[in-house]
Amino acid sequence: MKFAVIVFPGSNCDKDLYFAVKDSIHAEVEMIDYRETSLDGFDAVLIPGGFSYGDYLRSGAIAAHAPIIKTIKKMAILGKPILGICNGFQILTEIGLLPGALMRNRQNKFICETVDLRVENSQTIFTSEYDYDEIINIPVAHGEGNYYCDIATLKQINDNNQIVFRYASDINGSVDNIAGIINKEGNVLGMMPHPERALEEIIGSDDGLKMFQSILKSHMNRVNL
Amino acid sequence: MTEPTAEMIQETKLYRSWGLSDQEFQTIANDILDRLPNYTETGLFSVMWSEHCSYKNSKNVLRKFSNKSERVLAGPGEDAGIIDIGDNQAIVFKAESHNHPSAVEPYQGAATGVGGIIRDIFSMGATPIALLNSLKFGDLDDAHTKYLAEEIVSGIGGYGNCIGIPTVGGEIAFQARYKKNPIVNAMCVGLIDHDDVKYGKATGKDNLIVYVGAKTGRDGIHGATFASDEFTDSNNTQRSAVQVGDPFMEKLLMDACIELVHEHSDWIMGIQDMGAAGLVSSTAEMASKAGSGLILELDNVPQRETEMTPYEIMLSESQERMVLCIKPKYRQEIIDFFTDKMLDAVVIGKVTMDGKYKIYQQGKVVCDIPISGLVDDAPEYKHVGIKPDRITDSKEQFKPEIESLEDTWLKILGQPTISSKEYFYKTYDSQIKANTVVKPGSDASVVRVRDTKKAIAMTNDGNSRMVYVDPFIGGQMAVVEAASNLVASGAIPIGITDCLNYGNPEKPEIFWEFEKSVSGMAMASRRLNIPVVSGNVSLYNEFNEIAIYPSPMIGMTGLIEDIDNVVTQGFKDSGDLIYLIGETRNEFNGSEIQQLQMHDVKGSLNKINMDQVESRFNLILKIITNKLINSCHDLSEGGLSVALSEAAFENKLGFQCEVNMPTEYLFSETPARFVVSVSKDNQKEFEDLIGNNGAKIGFVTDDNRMNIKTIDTEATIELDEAISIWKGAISCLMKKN
Amino acid sequence: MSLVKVYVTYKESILDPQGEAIKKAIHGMGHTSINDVRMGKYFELNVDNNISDIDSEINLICDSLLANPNMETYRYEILEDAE
Amino acid sequence: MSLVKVYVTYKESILDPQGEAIKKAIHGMGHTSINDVRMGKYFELNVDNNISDIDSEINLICDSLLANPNMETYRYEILEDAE
Ligand SMILES: Nc1ncnc2c1ncn2[C@@H]1O[C@H](COP(=O)(O)OP(=O)(O)O)[C@@H](O)[C@H]1O
Ligand SMILES: [Mg+2]
Repeated sequence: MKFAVIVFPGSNCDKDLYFAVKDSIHAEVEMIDYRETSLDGFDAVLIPGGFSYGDYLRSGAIAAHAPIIKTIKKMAILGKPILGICNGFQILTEIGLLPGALMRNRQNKFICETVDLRVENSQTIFTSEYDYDEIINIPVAHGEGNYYCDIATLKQINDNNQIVFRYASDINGSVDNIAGIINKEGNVLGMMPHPERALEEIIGSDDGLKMFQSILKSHMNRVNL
Repeated sequence: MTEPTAEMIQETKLYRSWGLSDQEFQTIANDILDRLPNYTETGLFSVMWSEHCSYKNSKNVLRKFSNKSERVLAGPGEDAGIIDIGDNQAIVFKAESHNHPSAVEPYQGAATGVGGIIRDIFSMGATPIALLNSLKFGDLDDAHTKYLAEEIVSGIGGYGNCIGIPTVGGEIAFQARYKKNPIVNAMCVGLIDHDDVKYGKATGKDNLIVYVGAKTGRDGIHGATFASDEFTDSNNTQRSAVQVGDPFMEKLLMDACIELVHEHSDWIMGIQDMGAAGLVSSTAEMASKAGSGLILELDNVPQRETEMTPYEIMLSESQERMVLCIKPKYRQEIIDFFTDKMLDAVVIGKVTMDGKYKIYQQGKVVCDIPISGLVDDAPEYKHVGIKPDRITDSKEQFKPEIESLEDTWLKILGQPTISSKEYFYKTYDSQIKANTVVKPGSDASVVRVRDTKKAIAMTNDGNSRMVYVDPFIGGQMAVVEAASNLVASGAIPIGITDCLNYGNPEKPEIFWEFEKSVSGMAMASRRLNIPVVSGNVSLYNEFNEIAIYPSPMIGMTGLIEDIDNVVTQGFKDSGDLIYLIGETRNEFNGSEIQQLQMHDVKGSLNKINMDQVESRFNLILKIITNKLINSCHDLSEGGLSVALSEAAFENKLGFQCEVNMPTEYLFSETPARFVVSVSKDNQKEFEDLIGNNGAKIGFVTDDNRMNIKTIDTEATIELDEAISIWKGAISCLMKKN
Repeated sequence: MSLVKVYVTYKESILDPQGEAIKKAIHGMGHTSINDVRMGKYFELNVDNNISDIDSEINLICDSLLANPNMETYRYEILEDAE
Repeated sequence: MSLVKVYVTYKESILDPQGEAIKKAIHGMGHTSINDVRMGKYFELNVDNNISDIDSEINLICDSLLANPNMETYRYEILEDAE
């Protein structure tokens, strides 16, 4: 299985994500420049955290106009797994692959800590190795992670089981404590917490491992079909 | 505007307002140039001879520091010090102060301080792996102080988070003297392979000088002089020296410079950041180090504003800019390399061999002076110190009054200087890069070195109360305390960087504090074989003539050979035995409890037995490498009562202890003591090792209680209550109107 | 050359964390007659006069970049021939 | 109730990194007739009518909180009896 990690100017979790794939599931992974227009040969797309274009204007807003975006949208239509973490999640909402928006944290401050997340949907290609309702320990680090959507959208994503992770308690003001959502088709996941920072006990938690294992396993299952 | 002529400058003594004395001006005219300097030249001399750039008031004192050890690869004089950590790897680190800019524009002042120190690290070719910061504010009962604290902390986070370097530790203290003059010191640590080290040199005739990064504007002109000036209510007009940081630009610049050094080392001769005194300081120093000369063409310097004068271009402190010295044949490759990374790179000059600093604008020579005059001939002043009246030789100690141990204990835990700093450090990304093994909240922060068993421990420390009451011993204590933090985490201390924050050195009492405390730090660092490899001096920290406490900050790094040996301060298991290592004495001068009960600190400090300190550090490191303990915490502000509490808080485990000492000794601040916890299985081996260097004082419990018995009393407090006081104190003060 | 001023604010229904924080600070300073604070973004764009349909161009830029329609609204004014 | 609109911008000579980044993005999208972009802050304050000297109060708030006179300038307008 081959992963692409998209690198925008100002991305800063790109290497973490690269190492995560390499070290946790030993899959092939390549860093892809934001000016590229082809993702041929890749099976999955990872959009890393960071501050693309400094997060100037609004997080993810300027990255949404980079050349690679069109190609990412095509990959989404093809049903390839696309995972956006933190700034990656913000970009996915900015380009409309996921509903809603990420606003400044309610407390108006950046927040970095390791939090409890509840797995709300363990039937996705990203979470199949987790148990439903499992509590996992994953770091967050964001200033604009306050998920917002209007009531109609909220009902929709609830009805479609699109909420994949919730914070166990309110950390940033997100609607319904939402920490991560998936698209209706089930191949595009955006989340604020950083599973790539939770792969080894020595740095605090290895609860992120199952996410990468899920992606690999789902891929293998599809290939073997 | 037409610039004043050389004669007019001499006549009106215009140079005085730029910080040059009559004597200095005469030296320039008579001894160095043999003519009067023109406007631009006077400006260049005035910044290069400012305290900030030339250390003219402090050089003599700084010579006390030792910068040698078997590990030192580069010491002071470079952008940052370099220390060997084995396997052909080294760490590069330095600290820098940004006190004055932060007083004026706290967010940007602090942010650009962080930006500046990061450039010092990557300009050596190193990859930054961690940031720390030392902050000192006024008391949190004042709206302006809260505003400064809030903005300074968000500036530090804003820059560090955006650029993607974890902010892993630091210190924060509060004292009324910092009210209008906060202390903002930032430290950066980088990692490098020996072969990649680059020095800021402009060598080789006809090699080119390349400017990279942000455009030059009129921001921060005379920032270096400004940093060497004191604040009063009335000199608000000076305040044009505000710069806005652009962490996005810096991220591009950092990644590009590191890649250049790694992949195309042969293209470049030298690389240097533009910090204080911008273009002039960076280029003149590069030439001075190489013993060469320079020609600069100002028309080529990228400019953000129109009609900038040579004076403005040379002195601008616009941020996020670098200077390279390159081989001419790679000119196009280098320009293309940076263009691809969204950065402007422009050739602005070349290296000559005549030792001259020649600057042209629109074909005219605007400056022609010897580099050595500018860089090396800066005057050096030897001030004479006078002992301030408050300093006493009396050995009398403050005697705390403790009516209820419970009350005093809880009160101490709720003091801002003691209480958790989480409210602030939670806003820093401490985990990015996924290498942070010990995050903020323990004695030292620990970052692993990927693909090795090694880790680097680091800390910022400097208890200015102790330095205030007794500069020499207080200086020693700063080093001992920083080393204690590292040792407690299992690291061997290997190097020091410092920020020396004081008042106006032209006042004899201030100079005395400065000189004595540096002597103390130098003595301790020599004795413990921890060399001082870089640092920074910030003087004139005064507001309306009242100086801050003498506030040296020690930034110390340590090496952990085997990451499995990392120890943290929190108790791990109920039933583990608790030991206190080191003797507790009747020592309360300068302590937290003195401050709490007297609202002031005074008295003298007892001599520190450095032999004992050294052997104790060795002992702790030995019990850690022998894997005999489950936690280790050094005792600092607040003494044993606070250390035990903090050890309890981390994993919400209580304790039951009995000590053979009077109640007030729980708050004694005798340095170099440790609280460790040991599982029963290791008891025998552990006790054999420590002999009479420590004593068992109790055990860890899981009943939500902290209990202590002394020779005259016994107290129990609820763990939950203590935690909520300790954790909530700062946020409570910050939110109160 | 025209000067275009663009104002972007959160939609009415959305709680504005920055505005809230500022309101608290203002109250802390004793100015309690300030009831409500909203914070937004303000842009000044200098636009060449050779542009054919300035309104449609500005709307496009706002819709696709300066504002996020999920949470923000914008308005703008055009000052023609600003030096 | 009055509505006060406050506009805060960097002084001319101060670097505006956000404005620069936005300009580049706008050019990247093909709108090359936009020459220059500056970004500032915009505030809406709701003020009780019982206030005696609204101008001096607003100036005070701007000088000490909303803008830093070392690098920013501000202007404001007062819309009286806004709803
Ligand atoms: N400004 C800061 N930034 C990040 N971490 C901080 C800051 N101030 C304090 N900390 C963290 O809080 C903890 C306690 O700090 P401190 O009381 O100074 O420890 P010690 O007394 O052991 O030196 C440390 O882990 C330190 O790194
Ligand atoms: Mg400590």
